[in-house]
Amino acid sequence: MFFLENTEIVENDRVGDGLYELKCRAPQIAGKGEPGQFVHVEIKPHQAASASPLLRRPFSLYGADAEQGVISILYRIRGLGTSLLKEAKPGEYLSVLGPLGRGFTLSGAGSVALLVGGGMGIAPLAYLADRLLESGCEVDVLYGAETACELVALEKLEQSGARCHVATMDGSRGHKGLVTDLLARMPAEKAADIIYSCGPFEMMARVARFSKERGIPGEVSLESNMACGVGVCLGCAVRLKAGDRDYAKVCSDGPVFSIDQVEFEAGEGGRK
Amino acid sequence: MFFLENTEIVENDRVGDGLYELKCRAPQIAGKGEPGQFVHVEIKPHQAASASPLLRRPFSLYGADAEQGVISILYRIRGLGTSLLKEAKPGEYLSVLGPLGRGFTLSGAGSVALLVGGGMGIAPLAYLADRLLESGCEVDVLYGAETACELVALEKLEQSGARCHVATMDGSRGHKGLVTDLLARMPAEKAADIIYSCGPFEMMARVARFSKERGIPGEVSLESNMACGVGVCLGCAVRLKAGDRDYAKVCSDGPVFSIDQVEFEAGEGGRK
Amino acid sequence: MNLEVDLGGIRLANPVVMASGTFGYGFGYEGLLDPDDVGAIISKATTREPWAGNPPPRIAETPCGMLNAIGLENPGIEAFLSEHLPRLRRSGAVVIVNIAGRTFQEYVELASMIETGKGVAGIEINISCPNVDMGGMQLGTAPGMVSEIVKAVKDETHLPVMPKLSPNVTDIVAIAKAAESAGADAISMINTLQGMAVDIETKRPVLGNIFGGLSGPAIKPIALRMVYQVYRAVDIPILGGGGIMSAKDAIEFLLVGASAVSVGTGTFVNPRLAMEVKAGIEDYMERHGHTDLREIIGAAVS
Amino acid sequence: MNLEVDLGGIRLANPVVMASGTFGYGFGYEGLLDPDDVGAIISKATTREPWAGNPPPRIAETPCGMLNAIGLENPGIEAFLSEHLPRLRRSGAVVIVNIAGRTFQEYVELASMIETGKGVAGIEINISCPNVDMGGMQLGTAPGMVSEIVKAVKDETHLPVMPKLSPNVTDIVAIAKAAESAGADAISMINTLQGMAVDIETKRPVLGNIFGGLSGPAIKPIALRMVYQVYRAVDIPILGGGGIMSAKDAIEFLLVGASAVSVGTGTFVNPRLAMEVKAGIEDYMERHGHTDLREIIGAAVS
Ligand SMILES: Cc1cc2nc3c(=O)[nH]c(=O)nc-3n(C[C@H](O)[C@H](O)[C@H](O)COP(=O)(O)OP(=O)(O)OC[C@H]3O[C@@H](n4cnc5c(N)ncnc54)[C@H](O)[C@@H]3O)c2cc1C
Ligand SMILES: Cc1cc2nc3c(=O)[nH]c(=O)nc-3n(C[C@H](O)[C@H](O)[C@H](O)COP(=O)(O)OP(=O)(O)OC[C@H]3O[C@@H](n4cnc5c(N)ncnc54)[C@H](O)[C@@H]3O)c2cc1C
Ligand SMILES: Cc1cc2nc3c(=O)[nH]c(=O)nc-3n(C[C@H](O)[C@H](O)[C@H](O)COP(=O)(O)O)c2cc1C
Ligand SMILES: Cc1cc2nc3c(=O)[nH]c(=O)nc-3n(C[C@H](O)[C@H](O)[C@H](O)COP(=O)(O)O)c2cc1C
Ligand code: FES
Ligand code: FES
Repeated sequence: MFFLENTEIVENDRVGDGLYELKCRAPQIAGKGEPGQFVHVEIKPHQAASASPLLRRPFSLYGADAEQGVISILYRIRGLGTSLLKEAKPGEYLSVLGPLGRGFTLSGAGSVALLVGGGMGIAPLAYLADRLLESGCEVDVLYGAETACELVALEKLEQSGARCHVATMDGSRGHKGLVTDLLARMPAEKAADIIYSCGPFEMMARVARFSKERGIPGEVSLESNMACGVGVCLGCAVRLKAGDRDYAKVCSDGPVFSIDQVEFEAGEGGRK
Repeated sequence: MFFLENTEIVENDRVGDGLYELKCRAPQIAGKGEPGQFVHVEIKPHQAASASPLLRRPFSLYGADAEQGVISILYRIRGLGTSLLKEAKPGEYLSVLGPLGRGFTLSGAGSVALLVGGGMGIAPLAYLADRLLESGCEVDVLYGAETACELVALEKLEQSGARCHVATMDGSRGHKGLVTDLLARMPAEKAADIIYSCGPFEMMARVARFSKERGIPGEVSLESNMACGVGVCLGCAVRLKAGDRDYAKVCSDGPVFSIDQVEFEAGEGGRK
Repeated sequence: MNLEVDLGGIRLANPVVMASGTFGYGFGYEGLLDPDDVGAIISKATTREPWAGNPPPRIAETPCGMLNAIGLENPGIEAFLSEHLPRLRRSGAVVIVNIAGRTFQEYVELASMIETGKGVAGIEINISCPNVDMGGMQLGTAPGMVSEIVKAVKDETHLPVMPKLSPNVTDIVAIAKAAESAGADAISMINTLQGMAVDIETKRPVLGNIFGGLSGPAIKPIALRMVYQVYRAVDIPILGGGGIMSAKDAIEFLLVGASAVSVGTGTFVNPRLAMEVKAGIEDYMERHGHTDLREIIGAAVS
Repeated sequence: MNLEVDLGGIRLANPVVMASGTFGYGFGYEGLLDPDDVGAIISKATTREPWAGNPPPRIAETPCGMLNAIGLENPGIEAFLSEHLPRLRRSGAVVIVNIAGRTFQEYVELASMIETGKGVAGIEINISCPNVDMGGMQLGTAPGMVSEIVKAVKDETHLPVMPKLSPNVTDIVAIAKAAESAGADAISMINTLQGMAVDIETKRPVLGNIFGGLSGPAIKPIALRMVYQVYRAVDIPILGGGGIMSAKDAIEFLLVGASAVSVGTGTFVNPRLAMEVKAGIEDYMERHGHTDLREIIGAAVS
């Protein structure tokens, strides 16, 4: 069940270098959207009939406040769509389709969840952390970025009560190096009951290895170019395992998949 | 001689229903632009790399202040390009090519000029009136519109010292009916030394008839779809007379043509 | 206002049809667009056996267009008839089945299986699948081949048959005429134009399949031209589309001779597009004083 | 950094070429783009006798593209050689002359007249003019016809000869191969795709000529695909273009096998585009550690 809402922009602020957070009034989506689900956003400068950019752009829910009827996304400027999106002003309207896809399976109260995110991968995890904490889980977040000022979700995560462990490639904050280096520092026994991860392919591959070694189940969120976002066009296909005959649809079978459904070892190309 | 200037928008205000006036800092164009010449404006929302709208849009100079280095255009919302142009904010930049084309021939000091304009056709005429008055001509303007609130250049014209005679289709101001009805009211002898006209085809056709009957020379400004605006693509061709083998280029042979160069009697299609 | 049209024996309550491959099996947009509100639904191309489709990436955006290289991923005709068709029928939708084959024989088998299945209004023959070879030549690009396939399918079914033409040809009119002579009841056009995209950073084609089919507003001028040309040359009705994003676009197709219009890529952008197109056509007809859709079909063709 | 390329015997200091019909005779953008800064200038199509061109409107904008139906308006070869060519030569530009004919004989005459004219670097044969008929079939769409024209022109001149291919064909590779076998020194591609636009208020085609040629970003995916296919099939160099609006677009064409790139519609939007494309190619090569343009030509073709 999803909705097409013409949403009013409440906020669209620069939160870091090339990073923006957008909030808009989408009561139906806010009431339904689960962590790991995404919204498909139409980007039309000034709502004009321009067909460029043509397709909607998918963004993970970074937050959904059912009471306020407001959802948020966290996005990085990549190309035409995001460059134009950042210019949209509060008071303007955006057509948003969502919530779409299969989100994370929330683990039960009392369990310990380990969230590993890099770059924009933190967006769905930050929302997930919120919900896990609300429902009484303990949450460790391993959060990686190029440099300290890209750790734009850190404050939100810390405020919500998650234990944050930071890595930056330039060492400007936390561990200097890969966020997955931090995995080795996790207690050998019962590092967590469940792992959730979203971010660059190589990062998730390492998380998957860790999950297997430690025997901790987990979930990852994948990306893929999308057209429809709702499962009709078959454009977002990924082969989960190198040997698979069939493809999975990131938009409707995912974007969240069980970590052992996905084969990372063959490399990103290997699964094609 | 023309320029490509990246101009800062100084003003972009609604001046009537679907009517806007844009001023931008284009010192080189402002220093050179003559009445009847036009500028070719690139419309890129937020300067993004969107190819829609693709082509530049031509607009007559409505004013050019060489001292301030500012030019202005008066435009009506038509389609995609003008809808997006109206959203451009002061401080943003527009790429403007100009001044282009052949403008009006300014008549000498002491002569009496009759300007007949309808709709957006008033834009080049208002600038022309300014320059004629500066150089010591007397100026009568016959100014037509659908309704009073579309007479957006009237104040500017009156302030500059032109004698304005107004016609509106709904009679909300001045004569009720066509602006060309006012031609009949012009003194039978020496109504003017020269006539200048810009506006709908039918209006110019009547002005041309008047010019012929009275033996007063004149000039008209034509429109045509344009690509390059500088004479290289041959896209803006018009056949001036029904019998002509060759076409004239509105962008570089015009947009201003001598009134007797153009055959209006065969109708707009007749010249094709 | 009469929006009904007869598309070669397929009766449509309104002229707006969901293009094959862009509306799945009719339920992807549940809640936003009801299968029985549109003129007809053309199902995703169905083949004799299940097909896995092409390696990803399958989608790339281009200026005012998109490339797709789905590669006809589908569960095969048996699954379609047993799982998807019954559900679609229950919705009350008019269903046109799009079929694709690698061989003559496959088309024939598909047609006969659909004939016996119940509740299908017509067959759209996908003779324009960009990634399938037949006898060394690309399918659907030679009049003789199109004619043979249409004949074979017609022999096998009583349902209206509508070949879907590829625009990747020198002479679309020759192909349309061949289809008409072979007994086609209507013509569907256009399918996608073959194109590609390149990633300059990786120095590789963007699509896993290298080539893909271009759809969306970018191709509209080409589609309009082809419909115009074919309308002048054949007497059977045309289902026209390619880049329709608004009622205005759809009306352009009607004016150059399409009896009905197909909406594809536009639905991805605006899931409610088909209904807005229908409403916009009504507005236009009212504004121009028309009471029957037939008054505007082909009105711009001289 | 070496940006020089050899386009079938035409030496270009850099790979950016002004496409025929979009830069007039080289001086329309005086002050903004100097004729001798670009790799070469291809003059507007020239015919044996002066042509008046098509009735207006000749231009229509479409999504991310434009249609033109200029109809080869030009002053004829004699005026070109006596008036425009000398001026262009004085500027120091590399000049390629685009010729178009209605008959075989016209091509032959044009070629021989240019051979004797001085200062021309090569001939581009416009075999893809959308509005000219020859023997009932559209020119440039049949390999045999292309082959004959190329041969006839080659026989008449010592200058490098480069046919400009029409994309409105089923099999661009067959045409390119025919041109190569006939002795073409290089291949230019693509010309415009035939399209049309409709005004729903007047219910008439927008263009006076009804049909026009589609250019601009909309056609880039099709152009890239065709260059890729032809690069794999022929050994002569390719001048590639269609929708180039930036250095990135140009690099895409180089990667799929173009030795040089042509900028057309893009100049109307950004008169300085050619220079920006040149600079952007240099930046890209530096960033990717290339010192010679040849290192990237065809790099994305497998
Ligand atoms: C399920 C999902 C969730 C996502 N969540 C986020 C998020 O929370 N924050 C964020 O910044 N980004 C997220 N992305 C990536 C985001 O969709 C792209 O960055 C965005 O589409 C780029 O658009 P553009 O026009 O700026 O870039 P361009 O490169 O100009 O886009 C061109 C085309 O490629 C597609 N595209 C480009 N990059 C990607 C990509 N990585 N994934 C999918 N399609 C892509 C675009 O949708 C578009 O069709 C997510 C992607 C998916 C699939
Ligand atoms: C020399 C000249 C001077 C002009 N001066 C003015 C002026 O001062 N004020 C003003 O409001 N308008 C003026 N126009 C008309 C103005 O150019 C068009 O209204 C504008 O291009 C419409 O763009 P759009 O994207 O909003 O409309 P769309 O209809 O979306 O435009 C689509 C395409 O058609 C072209 N087009 C549409 N209408 C016209 C037209 N009337 N003339 C030329 N091309 C057109 C556009 O340039 C574009 O390529 C002038 C036109 C010319 C040729
Ligand atoms: C993702 C996608 C999948 C498609 N699948 C099919 C298909 O299975 N069979 C078919 O005949 N056409 C298929 N098409 C072509 C469309 O039905 C339509 O003819 C084409 O996209 C042009 O119309 P549009 O611009 O409105 O999308 C597909 C198009 C897209 C974009
Ligand atoms: C206005 C215009 C006029 C053209 N005239 C010619 C011509 O005379 N001869 C020719 O071979 N191509 C002509 N072309 C085609 C261009 O040279 C070019 O091949 C085509 O436009 C595709 O490139 P583009 O998208 O960069 O414009 C013309 C194109 C345009 C837009
Ligand atoms: S994006 Fe269309 S099926 Fe996933
Ligand atoms: S607009 Fe190009 S010649 Fe006039």
